[in-house]
Amino acid sequence: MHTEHAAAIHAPAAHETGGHDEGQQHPIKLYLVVWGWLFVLSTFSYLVDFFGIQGMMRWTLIIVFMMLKAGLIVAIFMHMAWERLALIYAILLPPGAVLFFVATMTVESTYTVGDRIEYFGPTPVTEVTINTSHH
Amino acid sequence: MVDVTARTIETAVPPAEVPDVELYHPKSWLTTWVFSQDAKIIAIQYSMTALTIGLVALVASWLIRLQLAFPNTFSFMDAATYYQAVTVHGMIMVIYLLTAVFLGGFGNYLIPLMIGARDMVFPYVNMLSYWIYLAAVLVLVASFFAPGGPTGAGWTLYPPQAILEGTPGYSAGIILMLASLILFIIGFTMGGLNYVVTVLQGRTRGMTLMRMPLTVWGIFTATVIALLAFPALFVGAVMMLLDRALGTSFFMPAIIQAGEHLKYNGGSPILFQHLFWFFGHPEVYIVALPAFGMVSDLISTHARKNIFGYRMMVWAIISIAVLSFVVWAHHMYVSGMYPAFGFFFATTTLIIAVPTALKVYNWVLTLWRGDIHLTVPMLFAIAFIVTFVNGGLTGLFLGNVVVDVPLSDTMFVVAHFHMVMGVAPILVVFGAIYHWYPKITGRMLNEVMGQVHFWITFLGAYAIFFPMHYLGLLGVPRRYFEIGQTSFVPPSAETLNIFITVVALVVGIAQLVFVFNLFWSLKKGRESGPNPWRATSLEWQTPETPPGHGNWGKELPVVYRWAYDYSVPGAEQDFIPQNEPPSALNGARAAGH
Amino acid sequence: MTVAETSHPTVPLARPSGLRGAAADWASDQRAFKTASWGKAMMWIFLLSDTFIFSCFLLSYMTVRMSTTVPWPNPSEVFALNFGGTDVPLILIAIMTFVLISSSGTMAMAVNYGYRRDRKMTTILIVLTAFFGATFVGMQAFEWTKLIMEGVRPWGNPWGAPQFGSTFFMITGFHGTHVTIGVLFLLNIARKVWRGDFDEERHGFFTARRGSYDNVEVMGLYWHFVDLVWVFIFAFFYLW
Amino acid sequence: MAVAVVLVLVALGSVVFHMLSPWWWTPIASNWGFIDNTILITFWITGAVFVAVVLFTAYCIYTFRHREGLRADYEPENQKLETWLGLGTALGVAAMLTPGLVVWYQFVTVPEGAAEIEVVGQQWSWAYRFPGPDGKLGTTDVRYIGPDNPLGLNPSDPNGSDDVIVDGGDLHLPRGGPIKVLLRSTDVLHDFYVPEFRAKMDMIPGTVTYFWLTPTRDGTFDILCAEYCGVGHANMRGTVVVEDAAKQKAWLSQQKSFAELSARGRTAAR
Ligand code: HEA
Ligand code: HEA
Ligand code: CUA
Ligand SMILES: [Cu+2]
Repeated sequence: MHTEHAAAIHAPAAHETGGHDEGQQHPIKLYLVVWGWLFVLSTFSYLVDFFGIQGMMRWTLIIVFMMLKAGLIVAIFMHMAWERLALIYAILLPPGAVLFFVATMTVESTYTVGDRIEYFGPTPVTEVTINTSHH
Repeated sequence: MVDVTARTIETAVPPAEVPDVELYHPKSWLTTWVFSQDAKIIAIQYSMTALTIGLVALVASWLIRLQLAFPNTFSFMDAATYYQAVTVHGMIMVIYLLTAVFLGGFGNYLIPLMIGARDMVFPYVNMLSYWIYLAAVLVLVASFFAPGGPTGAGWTLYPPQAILEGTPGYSAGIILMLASLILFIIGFTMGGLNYVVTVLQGRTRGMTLMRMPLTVWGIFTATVIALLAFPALFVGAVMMLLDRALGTSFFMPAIIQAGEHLKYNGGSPILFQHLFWFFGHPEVYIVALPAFGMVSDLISTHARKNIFGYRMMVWAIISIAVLSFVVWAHHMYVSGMYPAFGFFFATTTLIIAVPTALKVYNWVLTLWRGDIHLTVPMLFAIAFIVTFVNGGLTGLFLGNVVVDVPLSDTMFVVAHFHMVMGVAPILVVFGAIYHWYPKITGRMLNEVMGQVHFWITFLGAYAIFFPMHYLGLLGVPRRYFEIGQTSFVPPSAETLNIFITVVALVVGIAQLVFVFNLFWSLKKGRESGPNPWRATSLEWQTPETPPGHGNWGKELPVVYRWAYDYSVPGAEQDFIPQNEPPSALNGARAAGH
Repeated sequence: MTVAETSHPTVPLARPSGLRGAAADWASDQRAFKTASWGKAMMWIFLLSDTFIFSCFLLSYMTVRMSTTVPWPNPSEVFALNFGGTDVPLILIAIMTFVLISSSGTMAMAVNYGYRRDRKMTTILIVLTAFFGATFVGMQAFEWTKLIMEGVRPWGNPWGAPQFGSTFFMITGFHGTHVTIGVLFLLNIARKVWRGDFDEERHGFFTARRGSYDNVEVMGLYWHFVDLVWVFIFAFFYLW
Repeated sequence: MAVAVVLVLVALGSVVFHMLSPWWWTPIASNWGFIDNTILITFWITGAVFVAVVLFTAYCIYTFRHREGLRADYEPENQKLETWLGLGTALGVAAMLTPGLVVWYQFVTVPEGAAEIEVVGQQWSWAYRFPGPDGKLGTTDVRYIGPDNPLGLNPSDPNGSDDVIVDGGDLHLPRGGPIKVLLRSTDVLHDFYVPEFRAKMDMIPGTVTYFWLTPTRDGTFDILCAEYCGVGHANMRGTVVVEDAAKQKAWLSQQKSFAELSARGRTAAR
């Protein structure tokens, strides 16, 4: 749907380098609404902590609010929603590599901490004084 | 069969122009030649700087070889110096020479010319890119003179060792090294954004992505992965700098050294390895993809035949680039990471071999039924195929996780990556310089000197690194100052080491012929005219040679065909430039249908 | 097989939409991103690269946090402020979040007014954005000072894993640097808008390229990105 | 012309070098003959590909070298050919990968009942630890390391007091049974590497890594460090002796346990 919109609002670039002065024109109200939503969502994330919600619930809520906020900023404030798919894909697909990296490191660090607990004991050594003279 | 030439423009529409006022106009000698914003000048600055610092790395490789062949012989050589030489050698070769020369050098020169642009999209940023790169090189050179010398941590800079006593240059050297890398990345990003945006947004009329020469494809794709891979190194470098300078414990667990408990606690050394190789593996393709691209153009031009399977070549480049982000842990099979990763990463690693293999086949099939002119660039291109296949195939040993277990960290790995990176792309750099030198200077490089340079470099490099695999098979580890007495290395291996060293010195000296040729031909070389190789791509169609200010004179070229219309049946000549309008070709099949 | 398309520089072309549009754009000549100027394309790609930087910082933080056996300080308590005897958890961070979001709102509106060629409103809104940005940095400075006074150092802290302080200073420091740079550029752009550079298509100081209100949007992209990063930092560092 | 000849020579010379090379792998002394077999498979496949590609290149260069009046063919692509080549390559790759993954599965799966030993690396020497009569290794921490506790055993862990510590001597391993080698470092990365065993693995400070093997041949072998660890990296050597179980047991019984060592340390301190 938004692509037709895009076609309507974008007269093609008047000039190769100058871009298009007709550019992004949307009613100011749209920005105010998004602004409001960002406030609301931030408040929600804050309340998650305020009420001390823990466990899976906490994670789900945090991530959901985070993604919603990120989505609003990228789609509306950064005008991604009105860009053509060519640009959208070029920007949104590569971070997949990062997500894969994150998944890898999640497994890796779980493995590390498991090893540490198994071989070094679960609790850190506190009674041994650490020599701080070096450094 | 798809008729690739059919994609033509029917009516010549006025080309998209950058008005003259928007071009960069140098005002003085200084802004013309030194602080230039012209991509061509920046390219030359990048290349000269890279080749110069490359010579330093070459000398370092002599030091390495001398020690390995004649241990306990040279008074200037001790373990610390050796490791400093190895580190400086590896780091310069990969980052400051190859990455810089391919992207900053060839990228700057060829991208605008090949896609029919007047310059990079943001010339000022492009200029900054070079100066920051130069600063990075200077900081690196400064580390040679820092107290304690340059870092001897190995080019992989693995902590904790890299920042602890016991490693040469652990105090100042490593800090300067990391600072230099951070600078390099910032500088590269400025240039890289230019290369990418110029290719995506700055092409001339009729130049679709699928008509671009493979050189542009290679450099463009390499730049894209560099922009996404360097961040990991950047972050790793910043964190290591903090560990070193502020005593944070990102990569540092509790450590006791020489009986003393250090203040570090709880960090994860293997995190650095992941960050490094998340960058490091794409990095090896950053220096391979431009070589792939350029060698395609050299082969096609000098075999007077279209590159075979152009679309396959493009998709292979793209899939290699994408896959390069999911194979990094093949450098960590024996690092002690989570063992089951081995299955996944071995599979992805070997899958990369398929698109790469297709590229190799297509190069060879381009020769098939060609009209092969054995010019110096062509010789280098052929040598590239041989050495790259050899090195790539040894990569399959290492990629196959369990085979890597005995071979990892041995001279086998050293042999692998020299063949595939230290020889093959370097041969392309040479071939490309012989090929494009006439466009840059208006004169040909001397052919006899070129032949001498070629034969010594190709056969010599092969003789250095092919036998080296067998040292690794024996079990000789890499980064060994001296192997000394062992039960498993026969004395004959010493002879082999001496042989390798002697050849390495000869090959090194032979590079002087090349350097001499570069300067000699500047004045004495045969005049080349605008298109000595009778090539199709746009850079050979410039109104002036060397290309003048704004590259194209009054009007931008309009492109009507792909870059590989060699020996088109029915055409008068055996090549049709990309900007030749269809109507001008009497009866040539290439006219749009 | 897609046939090469040509986009005329002045006559609008009806381009297909959706996936076919994407394929057609990539297969066309001259520009792959049909609606993006050079500056905008460059900024987007830079932001993509920067995304990788921030992601690597965050995933490094995740890794050290998950691999250590030493307990992690509770950010909710660490970043609490005491109001009249009660500790309000994370309150300062919440306020900072609101400030930064507000700056994003004003920025988005500045872009809009820019394209309407309303110089006065645009300037005001950009300056307001810069003001919010500076406020954010100021609050961050306050937060840093407070933590340092409580004994948090890059190499250790009174409550647990030393990586807490390390990642905190590193990540917020890197983000704060982005904000600071952004504020400086905002002021520069505000000046240009005010002076009417973009109406006259005056040439930039460094570059030969003509200025246009597109520059405000490009600046906006950067600024929103900084806000975007904060959304992730807020979730992963402060709320985890 | 000369190029074509040289390419043929390069291909054949490489094969001849391979056949005649005196620098072949060291005779194996563990169960990891599977690894050698995988390497051999890989050699065969890649060797064939290498020779084929280079000879074909040489052939093309010779046959299609430029002569007066020669004109190249015009052939943009041939999808059928490319598909077949792609499939053939995929097949070759699969032929190497499959055995590789199978053996890797064996490599990471320690058999039930494998004896555990620990190797500790530090700049630039090796130390070893065997579980005492209780068969269990005690927990450790770098921060316990001191003059009388060189490996940092947890003094309050009962599993550790009978652990046998070999600091500075040779490592003796019994022939015939599977052994899980736990690897630990107290300072930087190292890598426990015995060429005859084929297996190797890095040691990472702050965590414990492992590999397993069954020594199959009596003998005395070099231990090398295979991960760069500073200036002394090349000097970080050790010796491992593989012998039959009884002999190894006798050797083990002469070594000091942790309890004995720390008792001695305490008396010495007084
Ligand atoms: C230009 C640089 C470059 C390139 C292109 C490659 C290409 C490859 N590399 Fe290499 N590599 C390096 C540079 C490069 N490498 C460097 C610098 C290191 C060491 C870093 C360090 O530790 O210091 C390294 C190390 C390295 C390792 C780690 C070894 C170790 O430390 O233990 C591994 C392991 O998987 C590996 C694998 C591969 C593979 C599978 C390819 C593949 O992409 C190769 C694909 C190509 C072919 C396979 C040849 C063509 C194919 C055919 C002709 C058909 C084949 C047909 C059949 C198989 C039937 N490389
Ligand atoms: C592109 C990369 C590249 C190149 C070209 C080279 C070239 C050479 N390398 Fe390099 N080497 C590395 C990358 C490279 N190396 C890396 C990454 C390491 C790992 C470092 C580490 O472990 O940390 C390494 C390590 C390494 C070792 C292992 C040290 C050890 O582990 O103990 C050895 C030993 O023989 C060696 C030898 C050589 C030799 C003899 C040459 C050459 O002399 C070969 C012959 C010469 C040429 C083919 C010409 C090269 C041309 C130029 C360099 C351009 C110069 C400029 C002009 C001519 C103007 N190198
Ligand atoms: Cu220990 Cu190398
Ligand atoms: Cu790799």
